[in-house]
Amino acid sequence: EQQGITDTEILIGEVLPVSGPPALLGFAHTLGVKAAAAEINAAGGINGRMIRIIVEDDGYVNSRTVEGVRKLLTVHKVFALTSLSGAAQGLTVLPLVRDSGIPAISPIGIAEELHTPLVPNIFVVGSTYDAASEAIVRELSALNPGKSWGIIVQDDEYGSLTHQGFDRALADLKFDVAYDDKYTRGQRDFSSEMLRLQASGAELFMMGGIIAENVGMAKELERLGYDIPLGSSFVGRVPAILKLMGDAGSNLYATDYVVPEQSEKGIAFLEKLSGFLTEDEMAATNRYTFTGYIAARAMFEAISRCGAEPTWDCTIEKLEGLTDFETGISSPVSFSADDHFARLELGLMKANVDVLAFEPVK
Amino acid sequence: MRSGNFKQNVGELIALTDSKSVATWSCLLMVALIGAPMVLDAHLLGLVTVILFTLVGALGLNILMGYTGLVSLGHVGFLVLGAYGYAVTVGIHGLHPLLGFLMAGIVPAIAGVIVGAPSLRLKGIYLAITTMAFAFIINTAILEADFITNGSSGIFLPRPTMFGISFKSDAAFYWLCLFFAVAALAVTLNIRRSRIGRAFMAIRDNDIAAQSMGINLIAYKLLAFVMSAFMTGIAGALFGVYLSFVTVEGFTFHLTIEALAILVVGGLGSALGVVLGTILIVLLPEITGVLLSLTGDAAQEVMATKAFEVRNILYGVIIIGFLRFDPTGLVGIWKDVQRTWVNWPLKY
Amino acid sequence: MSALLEITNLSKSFGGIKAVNDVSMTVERGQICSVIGPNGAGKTTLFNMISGVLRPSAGKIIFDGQDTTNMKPWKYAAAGVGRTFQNLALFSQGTVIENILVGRHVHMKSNALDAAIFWGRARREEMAARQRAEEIVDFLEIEEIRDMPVGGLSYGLQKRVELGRALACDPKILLLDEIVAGMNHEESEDIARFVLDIREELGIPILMVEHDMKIVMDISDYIHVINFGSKIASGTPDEIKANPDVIKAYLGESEGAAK
Amino acid sequence: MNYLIQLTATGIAIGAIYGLIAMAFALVYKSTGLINFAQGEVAMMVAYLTWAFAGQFGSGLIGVAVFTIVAGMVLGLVIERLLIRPMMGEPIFSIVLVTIGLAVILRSLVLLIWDASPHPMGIEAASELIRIGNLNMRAGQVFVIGLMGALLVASWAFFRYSRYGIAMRAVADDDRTALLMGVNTARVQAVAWAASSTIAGMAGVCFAALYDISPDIYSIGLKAFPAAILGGLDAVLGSAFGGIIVGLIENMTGGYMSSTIKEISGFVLIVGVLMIRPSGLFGQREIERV
Amino acid sequence: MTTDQHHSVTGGAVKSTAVLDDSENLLSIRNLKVVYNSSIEAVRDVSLSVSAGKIVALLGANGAGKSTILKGVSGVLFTEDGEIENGSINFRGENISELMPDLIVGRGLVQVPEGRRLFAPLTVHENLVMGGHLVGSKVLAERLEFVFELFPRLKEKASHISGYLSGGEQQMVAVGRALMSDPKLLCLDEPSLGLAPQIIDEIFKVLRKLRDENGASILLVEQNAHRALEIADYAYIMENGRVVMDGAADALANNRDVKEFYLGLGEASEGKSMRDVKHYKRRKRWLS
Ligand SMILES: Nc1ncnc2c1ncn2[C@@H]1O[C@H](COP(=O)(O)OP(=O)(O)OP(=O)(O)O)[C@@H](O)[C@H]1O
Ligand SMILES: Nc1ncnc2c1ncn2[C@@H]1O[C@H](COP(=O)(O)OP(=O)(O)OP(=O)(O)O)[C@@H](O)[C@H]1O
Ligand SMILES: CC(C)C[C@H](N)C(=O)O
Ligand SMILES: [Mg+2]
Ligand SMILES: [Mg+2]
Repeated sequence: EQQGITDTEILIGEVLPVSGPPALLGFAHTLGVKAAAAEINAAGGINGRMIRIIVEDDGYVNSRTVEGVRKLLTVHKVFALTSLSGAAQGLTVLPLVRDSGIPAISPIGIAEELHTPLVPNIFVVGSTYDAASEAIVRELSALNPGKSWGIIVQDDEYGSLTHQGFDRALADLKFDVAYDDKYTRGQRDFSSEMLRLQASGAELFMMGGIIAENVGMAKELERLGYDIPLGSSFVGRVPAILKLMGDAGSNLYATDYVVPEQSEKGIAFLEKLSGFLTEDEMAATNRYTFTGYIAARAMFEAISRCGAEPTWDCTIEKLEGLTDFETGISSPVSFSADDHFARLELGLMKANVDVLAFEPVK
Repeated sequence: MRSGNFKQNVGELIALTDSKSVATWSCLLMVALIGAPMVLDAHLLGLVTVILFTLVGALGLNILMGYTGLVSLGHVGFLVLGAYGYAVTVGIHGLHPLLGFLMAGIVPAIAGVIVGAPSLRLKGIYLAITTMAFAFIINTAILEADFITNGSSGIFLPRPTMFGISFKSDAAFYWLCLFFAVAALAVTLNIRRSRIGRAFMAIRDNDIAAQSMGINLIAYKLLAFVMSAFMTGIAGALFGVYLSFVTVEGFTFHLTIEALAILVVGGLGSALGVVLGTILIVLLPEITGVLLSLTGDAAQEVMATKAFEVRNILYGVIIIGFLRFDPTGLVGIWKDVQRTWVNWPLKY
Repeated sequence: MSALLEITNLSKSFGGIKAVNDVSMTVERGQICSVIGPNGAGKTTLFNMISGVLRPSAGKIIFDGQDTTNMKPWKYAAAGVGRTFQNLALFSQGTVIENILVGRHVHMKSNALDAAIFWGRARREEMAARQRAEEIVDFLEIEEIRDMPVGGLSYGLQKRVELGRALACDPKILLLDEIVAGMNHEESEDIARFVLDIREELGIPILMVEHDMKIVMDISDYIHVINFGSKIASGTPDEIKANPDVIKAYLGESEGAAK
Repeated sequence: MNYLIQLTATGIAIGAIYGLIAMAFALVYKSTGLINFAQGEVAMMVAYLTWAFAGQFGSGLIGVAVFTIVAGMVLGLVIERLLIRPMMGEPIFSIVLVTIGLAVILRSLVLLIWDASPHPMGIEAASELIRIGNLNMRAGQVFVIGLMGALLVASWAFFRYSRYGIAMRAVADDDRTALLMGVNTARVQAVAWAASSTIAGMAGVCFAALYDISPDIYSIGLKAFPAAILGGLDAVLGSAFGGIIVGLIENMTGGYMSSTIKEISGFVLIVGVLMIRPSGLFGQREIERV
Repeated sequence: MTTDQHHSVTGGAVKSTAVLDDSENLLSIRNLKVVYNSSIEAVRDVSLSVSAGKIVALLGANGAGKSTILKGVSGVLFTEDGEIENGSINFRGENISELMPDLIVGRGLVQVPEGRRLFAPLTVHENLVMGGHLVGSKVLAERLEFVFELFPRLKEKASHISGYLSGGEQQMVAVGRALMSDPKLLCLDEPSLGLAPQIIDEIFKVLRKLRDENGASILLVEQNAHRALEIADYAYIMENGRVVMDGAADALANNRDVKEFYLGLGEASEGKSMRDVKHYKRRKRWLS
């Protein structure tokens, strides 16, 4: 008799930031999971059992993530986890989750340690930050051959991974790097940095910030009247960023493994969501809604494949058996017994400041 | 009130407590604490564990701020150094955890000397700001020195195994924290009733007079910093082990504020106050959670996603409420309650 | 043998003000010696230099055969200089007994480690110190307030605690800065008695600053008068009482020989 | 050369914002001996209120300005009346902790009423580009520098010429005795809080107008606090200069060395300065006398 | 248990406290009881009155409760966690025991607190200005002159940081500061504390002058009973929080006990040097 399952219900837990700096990312994620659950429940639930989601907020603070997971495991006694919060947080709870043996899937925090070496009960879906930044650098270099680069990254894991990706592309393409710096998390004023960038004469710029930082940089460049293509990772690829940048964002590129809102697939998906979410909730959706949806669907699929009496082991086994699982908003999801990381294909997209959304770049 | 006249000998005068009931109660409490893991569920046990290692850190800060009157806004710096002192020793180099805890104390202690140096010239808030600066600088330093610290990647910390005992299980780790907490408390109380503690107190209340009484301000202020940093460092190590993963991001300025809150809510300069304060501040999020769950479902709906904000507001309100109710802190309230029992349960 | 305290050409100036100007004086062993002078004459400053609170701008202090002029401030207590402060300088949050125990500091050796364990040396020392403190408490007749925080005590009582704290250092000399200020006649008499006892029973010589002429004239063996930082007279009480300069500069008609 | 001018100009601009908040810190400290740990949060709150106001009634500059001032004053008075005054005569630490509690509340209130995502402040005028010589500045940057200057002169005159200024310092030193002098300490404090919150509020609005509004802009308080200390917490003018200096230093290190040390450069500077001047550049050293 | 132990010297005294007529008295305190930390009884059932144009002295041993009474009158007890448990304080016919301190000062009742309590970081001049906080700037200037005449030394030091002044100088500032607002009732807590005899002469001259010329009324807490009884019209003696004796100053000055314990002139110690004071519990106590 597995915890988190009654005759009528399946309890799914998530821990993530619905408060604190990345709250709008975490909240958007919960919407995706909520929609996925609603969709399944509407269709009669998982073999007759309704899905109930319990969200533990960690405010993006590691110690609270630990508390949250403990609570989900021992107090709420959930059956599975569909988020382990951010990368740093995910690492923090790694041992706890591993030892518990509960099936967990992590779409937001994508750290290597979560899948290599393989952790029996943890699955990761999406793409790594280094892969993302490598991709964007390659793409932009391809679009602007022979141009020199500038890069600035955040002084945390996310930043160093972004830089790793950049370095891989550099090793291969051998463009020259005019500007390379690192800023402290939470910085708002980038006047001196951007001035240096301009002085360095870099012709392409990799912005290693998340949201506010990238906005700050773009606006500063606008003030300096220095208009060059800006690369950014998917982490902060949300409508808000475009709203904030205004015209400064007109030259902003990004790579992501979920389809941009301004594509048929994207539009169709949002259309579907609006069936399950309220007006306000729709307004709060962004790419993390997409990723959350993918993760949740994959998890639910595995559970349902276990039939009448799902168990943790069965669910894990079915997840490992998941191949080319289609959600329609990304490349197919596939896990295997010796690889719990479903790498989704990254696509290049460009900001459209008029509709405040990203659209694919041919 | 009970004046010393009834004492049989001087020994009793300097004893930690002079009431039978206190002794017995303390013992009972001890037993209860040791037995706790048998009865508490994982979540509660986790909370008590947090209380215990938080207590170690709070007592550390208390020595500096409560006893010696040197304000520190950078204590999270010592905490993070302690965590890394342990993590680097055990997590990276795989050395013996005991050595890890030693480093967790010594590294911050050394930093304590450096941070303490200004305290010979600076007073009050001006000193506080330099300690705050130190905390920020330490963060950057750790991030930059990635050849030692893994920089921003952080360090994994397995639960230690010492003298054949594995502290992997939550219960075992709880006992480890209990041990450190009790030790820290004992040390604090002993310091307070010894010449060292009195020297601290003298410096706090009137440093010029203290100097004329033969107290070497330089030496003792630094000593206060060192002891404080050492204890806090140990707490940091335990915190790190509890998180099982150490990054600078795990140690925000917020922790300093919490520590401050613990001391003041508890009652500045009183070990008992620190204990009470720690319990309250650590449990506060839980308490607010419970308070919320009492509200009707309607309210729950509204707060579905805003629950955390509401809880935080309650958090602030409760802290303020306490200070309004009794500005001398919980220990003040306690004293009122216990007026009839002088010196209960701890003299200082 | 030489004088216990020997001050030569001592001066101290703050910015422009010369608070103490080229003062020389000696205190013999076993003597009760007073320094009097108008407000702002520099008496407290003089005390502050003797007890190491302030560095002299010029001059020399020989105490008990040792040149203490530029000694580290916290070494004076060990050297045997005990003092009370004009504006109360107690450890206000500590209890009376704790304040007195602080006085024992220099006579204890236990280090942080001993203290932390509080066994063996530390414990023995504490007991000894406590013993001594209790004696002082009895001597000063402040048993009832032993365990009260000094902050709440009335002015006069706080003065007494300060005296006790100074005594606890077992000083070779005791500097009393306006110890009876704020006491009524009866209490002053008690203090006077204590002072005399301290000299007779404990054999500690005393250097005191006082504005209460009755006590000064009655119990001091020798008096120094300073005005505007400079010494203007010194001698036995009777000489001083009769000294017109002193009457003019300080005593005024009501206290002077006129009376 | 132009590079240096650019750095200086932007440095002063951000420094002016720090400076304003530093002034707010100093005002409260000077009149109550308190450090208001909620200073940044107050600034944020006023910014949000103003944002909401602008959203409702349009972002006419006059309207916004007036509202900001009113909001700041009211907020300050409310805080003083509800939280600070009842604590009068209590241990200083307790009161400081009350302000910390306030900080927590304000932060959460913002998240509760509005949301966690950043928004454009919606004051277009602020981001207008103004060309001065051969450097572009945002109108907001120029404005905040001017505002700073104006307030400097004003407060200088206040503490120089008004008896109220003296009363403030007296209350800060010993409110009990101030009472005995017939000073209505409560009112003095109320005025100080109102003024402080207003100034902080202005800073908050300017910051938000330049760098967008989001629930983490309270952290400028954390930046301005050291600035205040650098200038000398008991010197309102000094602390303002402290802000400018920190702003400049940050930009210089950021512009000539690296962004990594930029964030700590302010702190390093402060530690250095305090070693030489233990009460800040313009602060009054405390009296030690026995 | 008060009246029977209440010794009166001038037959009128007892009556005078018994039938206090508040209207004729500037200040009249009735059955005042003050408790600190809701535990320590500092003042118990004290009644005393100050009539206009008179100097009333309040004598008593350390810890008797003198300062506490003044704190109560000025309404600052709450700052020390002390409170008036019962009794009333009437100033010019109005009960002020509930008023905030600044209002009390506004009514013309000013006190010089024990231990000076200057604003250490402020200059002497600024301290004095604070004293005149409630008076118009023109009056302020006059008062300033007046005080500087009184204490020329303060004029020299006007621009000095008061915290660095000598003890006595600080006392002068404290007294001067209180005089700045030209009060109707001046309460002084041990003004002679730490002053050189000459200065004490000065200050008491000033007090006398204030009464005789400015018609000021003064409540004077003193340890220096000599000086106090010299200039006072009426005096109270406190012990353990109670008034144990009161009467016209001259009458008290000739009372045997007062002579011995407060003036040091009793037969026991007539003109004898402190050297010969015996050291044994010879305290006579009215209570106990
Ligand atoms: N730390 C200081 N800084 C500046 N001036 C000082 C300082 N200490 C004392 N003074 C000045 O030096 C002079 C002497 O002060 P001191 O306290 O020695 O006088 P005193 O003789 O003790 O007077 P009193 O009898 O009133 O206590 C005074 O004018 C005082 O203003
Ligand atoms: N803040 C306080 N808290 C607690 N007890 C106090 C406080 N202030 C005074 N007391 C107590 O009240 C009693 C009267 O004190 P008070 O200061 O009025 O005496 P006093 O007559 O002024 O003595 P002195 O002549 O020494 O100034 C004393 O026993 C004192 O211990
Ligand atoms: C910003 C966060 C919500 C997610 C981010 N990818 C992280 O790992 O921290
Ligand atoms: Mg003096
Ligand atoms: Mg008194």
